[in-house]
Amino acid sequence: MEIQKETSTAPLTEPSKKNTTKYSIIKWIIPLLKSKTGMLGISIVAIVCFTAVFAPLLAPYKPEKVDFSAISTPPFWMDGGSFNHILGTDNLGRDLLSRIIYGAQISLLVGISSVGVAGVIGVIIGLTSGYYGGLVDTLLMRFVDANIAIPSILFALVVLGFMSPTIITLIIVIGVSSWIGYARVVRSEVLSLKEREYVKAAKSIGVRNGTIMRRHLLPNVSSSVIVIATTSVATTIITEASLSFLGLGPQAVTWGKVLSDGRDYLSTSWWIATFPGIAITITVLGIIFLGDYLRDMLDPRIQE
Amino acid sequence: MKYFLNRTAQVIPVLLIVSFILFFLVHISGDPVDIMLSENATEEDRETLRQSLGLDKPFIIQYFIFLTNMITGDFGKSIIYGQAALPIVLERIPATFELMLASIILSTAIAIPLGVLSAVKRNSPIDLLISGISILGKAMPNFWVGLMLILLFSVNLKIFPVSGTGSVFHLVLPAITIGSAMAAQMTRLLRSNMLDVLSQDYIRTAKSKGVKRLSIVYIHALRNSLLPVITVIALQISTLVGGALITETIFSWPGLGQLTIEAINARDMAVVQACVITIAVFVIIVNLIADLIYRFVDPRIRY
Amino acid sequence: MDKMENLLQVKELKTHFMTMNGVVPSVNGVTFNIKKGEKVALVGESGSGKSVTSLSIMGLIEEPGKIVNGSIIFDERNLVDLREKEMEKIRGNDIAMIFQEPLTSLNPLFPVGKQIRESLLLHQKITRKEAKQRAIELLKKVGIPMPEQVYSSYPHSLSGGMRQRVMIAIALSCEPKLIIADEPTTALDVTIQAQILGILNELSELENTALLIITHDLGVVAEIADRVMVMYCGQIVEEADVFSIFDSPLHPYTEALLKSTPRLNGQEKLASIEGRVPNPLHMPKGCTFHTRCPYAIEKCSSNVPAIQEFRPNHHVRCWLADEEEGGIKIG
Amino acid sequence: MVDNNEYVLEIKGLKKYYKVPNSTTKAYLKAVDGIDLKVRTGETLGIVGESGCGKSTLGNLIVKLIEPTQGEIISSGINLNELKPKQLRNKRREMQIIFQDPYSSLNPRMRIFDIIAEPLVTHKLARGSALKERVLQLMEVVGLDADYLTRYPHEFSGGQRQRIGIARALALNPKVIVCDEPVSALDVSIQAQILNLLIKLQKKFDLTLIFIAHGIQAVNYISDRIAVMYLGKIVEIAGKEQIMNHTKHPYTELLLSSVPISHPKYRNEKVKTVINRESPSPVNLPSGCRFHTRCPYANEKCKKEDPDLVEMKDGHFVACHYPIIKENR
Repeated sequence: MEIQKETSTAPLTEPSKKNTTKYSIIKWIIPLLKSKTGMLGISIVAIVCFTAVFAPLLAPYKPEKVDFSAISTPPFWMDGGSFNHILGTDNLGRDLLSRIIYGAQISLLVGISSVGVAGVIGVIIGLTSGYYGGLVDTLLMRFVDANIAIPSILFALVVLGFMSPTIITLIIVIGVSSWIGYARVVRSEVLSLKEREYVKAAKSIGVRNGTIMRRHLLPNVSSSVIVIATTSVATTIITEASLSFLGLGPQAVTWGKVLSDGRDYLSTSWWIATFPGIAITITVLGIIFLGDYLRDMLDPRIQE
Repeated sequence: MKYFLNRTAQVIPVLLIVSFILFFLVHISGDPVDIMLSENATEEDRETLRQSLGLDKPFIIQYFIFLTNMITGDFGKSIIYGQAALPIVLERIPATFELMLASIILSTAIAIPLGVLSAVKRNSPIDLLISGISILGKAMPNFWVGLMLILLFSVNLKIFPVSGTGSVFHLVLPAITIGSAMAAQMTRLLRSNMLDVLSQDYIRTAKSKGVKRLSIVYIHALRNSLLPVITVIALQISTLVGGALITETIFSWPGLGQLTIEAINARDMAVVQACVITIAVFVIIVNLIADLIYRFVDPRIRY
Repeated sequence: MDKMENLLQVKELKTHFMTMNGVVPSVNGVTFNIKKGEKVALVGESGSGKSVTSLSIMGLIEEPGKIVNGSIIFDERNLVDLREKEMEKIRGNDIAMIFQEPLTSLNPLFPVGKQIRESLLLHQKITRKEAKQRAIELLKKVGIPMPEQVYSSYPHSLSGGMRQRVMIAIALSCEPKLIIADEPTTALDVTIQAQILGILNELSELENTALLIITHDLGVVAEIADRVMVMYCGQIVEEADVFSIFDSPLHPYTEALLKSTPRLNGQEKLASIEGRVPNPLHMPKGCTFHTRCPYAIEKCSSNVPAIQEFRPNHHVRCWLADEEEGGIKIG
Repeated sequence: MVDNNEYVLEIKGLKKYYKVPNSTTKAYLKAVDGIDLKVRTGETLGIVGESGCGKSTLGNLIVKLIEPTQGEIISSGINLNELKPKQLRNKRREMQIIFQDPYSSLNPRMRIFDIIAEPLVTHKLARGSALKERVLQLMEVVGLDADYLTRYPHEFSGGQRQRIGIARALALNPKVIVCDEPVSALDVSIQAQILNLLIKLQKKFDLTLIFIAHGIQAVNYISDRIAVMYLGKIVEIAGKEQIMNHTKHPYTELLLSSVPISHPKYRNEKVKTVINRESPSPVNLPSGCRFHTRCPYANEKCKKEDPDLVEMKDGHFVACHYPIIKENR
């Protein structure tokens, strides 16, 4: 007998005569305008990206410029503060606003690149291990367990502790320590997708395995990958900041570095540690909102 | 019981991988002799030390030596403390354990009522508020939360001590620091699980029996929605330990985390290795326990 | 038949769902009665609104759905106006429900005994011990071997048929006046389906419980129902006793349903209903079936037919039945 | 004795066992447990059985979606087990499958054109305008509007999706199509549409259909011969008329008597063979005849010896120690 679920299989709309591609763009924009958090997320991310790209134009000072005449100037609204240094200066008289603006560059660069590294490794391994199973799969699962056993930040700390921390090593280390997350999700999705009848149909037609993975599996895991990638940019920004905070970050102006500079002056110059943290929080918030929005939009259950 | 043994047996390959990764990292990270000897040591001195450490042997042999030493608990001598590394590390466990336990209890106590409330009053102002706070909790970097708590409660209000250990008051700020992110995550998770469970068929059955709304939430739905939370807590332990690394440093909490950072900064290989392995074993044990609890609570898995 | 015998009177019931894309009129003006001890079948395809009708009676319509019009009189009380608290006392006690998927309809974390006992303890003044005794008796009644053992088993360890028996035991526990069974056999194998239908039929007769059985399967209807209501697009299009429906259906939809169901006793070509159920957001004007109806005339696409008694106790919603003498000629 | 033209497909001793996960002892789920079957060219063979009887596994084995644990499938004289991967890919053109769930059988990210064209592209049978023409022709054959060419699956109803799946299966001009519960997920009125379409196509293209379903009514409507499966084995196989009117196996009898009546007037006439036992699990098969736990006629012999599938009458095979001998039910 047929299995009925009345509410879920409500009859579908007659296919409209509209052009499908045009239709899908509208389908994307309207909910975006409707979703307040989605709009907020996109705006924040856009602003941060803009700031990072045009940092030299936006920042009032060079981030490293030391000004001994203005050591530990408070933000402008406090006594002794001035509009010369809107958010104040640190213990060496460096302009905090400029440092935060430049910090966005490294944070985003590290965030996005390491996610790229992790994503590519993770998706390839996840696809093959989920599709073929066997030895690759067994190995992957053990790696997943090992990955859970060592906190990724500990892994990064150990590696960076013994190597010179440059931006490149940072990107590679964070990327390598987080690929397993993608592999795990892609693997489990592939495990269920490969039982879908359209994959079986492709097999019964005689489509090659490589083509099945490329044509039938990859597009259908892409939405989850995009969602994880978005949220891991957020996690990575925090990880990078933590590493810099512990003094194991690259020799550059990053949010974590600026924040840790303020750690020792917490009782006297609270703003040094506070503002970079706010910058991180707002950026991460924006990315989380964007990720949530993408998840809702790309959720195949909603799409179907 | 059979399952337990099986599950414990699975731990061994994981530890092998962990130890291998660790060994590999140490191996590629540079010549330990450089760190151990002063710069003006002769080439001869270096060679003798290298031989005594077994560094002239092939990679894989070195790994097996490392492994056998590790199994016997011999990680070598600490540079900072000048004594065997493992006891130093083990000594630190209670402090970290205390901190973790406090933060888990704290975050659970916050997350369960908030998550339930949020799901039951879905889309109401309360739900929006709770969701907002929990997203914020997820977005704030752990260490920064710690600093801000110090700024607020220790520097300005002078309620809690800045750092150190000794009393319950010392525990409060670090526990909040580590627990806040976890509480945020748990609240979000519980809310979505709860919403999912509330739309299940068996909830409809309970309603059709005439069960009252409150009983449906607390008797029928809560238990079912807490199940996946157990798994997530277990998976989060790793992140929690990661958070402890930094938090302990900020609050000078004399636990494993602080020791690890200290050892990394001092390039104290023996202690670093011992710390990593200890943390790995700790996380694995917690996961094992969570797994057993899960099997005990869920009759679908319990045979 | 005396009107006083009516146990349930549904009048002009409209349950609409306010979705993102517009209002879906899942139930759009449904009127029917169920008498004490009567077995009534509500037949329709997916999307016809039959399940929403049953959930409306139970007061289990959730956001974004809402009963926008009509009354549901049960035991001289209008259920639509009742407060949640009063409704809770009726559910499970006076009206009980059985669902399609017995596995998902039972809480996986509780033993089945506890789930049967729960409604007993809620609605009757008995001790836990008595409730347990009663639950075991109920399990025995629905034909479960070793009821004491099953009492403390979890749903996942039972087979599909056993789980549905447990659901029936829960429904019967407080000796309700009406049991609503929503596709109770759809998820089961044929041989088990026959068993479940047998139990349902036997026990409702034994206890003189009225039964509203919701199904898409005319075979189930033929097996069990006294009276049949056929639903299409949120409305009842035909209502009559089971023999009239099978022997002389008046509505073209009922006729087509009967002809498109494969049977065992050799049959020529199956007639199929062309096209498909219209989109609930864009219901056709006039009769909702006219887009698929082979007999449709001009009037059907413009004017909505009313349901009327064409023969004694045989109601139909069709212009053709109205205009031509003897209704549609059935081949 | 075997004539290559007569049988398009021969199955010998086919078995498929699955290891039960998480079990510490070596338990196997015997989904298909020794099946011998010959499928005649151009016939429609119905396979009927309850859930868990292994009928879908059998379908998947026939089109080589899964590897058998044991046994052979011989298609037009070629043993599929002996084929190299490349040869198998070519052989797949002869055997296609239609699935139950019209929602998961189409890749949601592909347009209808690409879905139907995929088999043709894979085997490099057509390209460019010839490809488009062939796809349009297939769509017409299954009754789909040419306008739908560039639409995505989610824009279609269950019935239409099933038509797309049928068009895809027809694209390679197969000899055999396995239909795995093709109508069970559809509404009654749509079921009839698809059944009639399958009958039409079978005649038009001289197809051999293997129609797998749990509803014996639909199987009866479409098939020439019917095989009844129970717990991984065929218990009875014969022409449709034989199965319906001269039932030999007690399980077939139970299955037939469980079918809901077609008219309320049969209520009292119906012989009720209601057996309050449920099917055992395919992991723990009963000893002897696997139906003996539910069989009203079972005796000691049935508990010990597993009956073979033997021919009773021309073409009527039964696996039972005590087949029902009753003329005209």
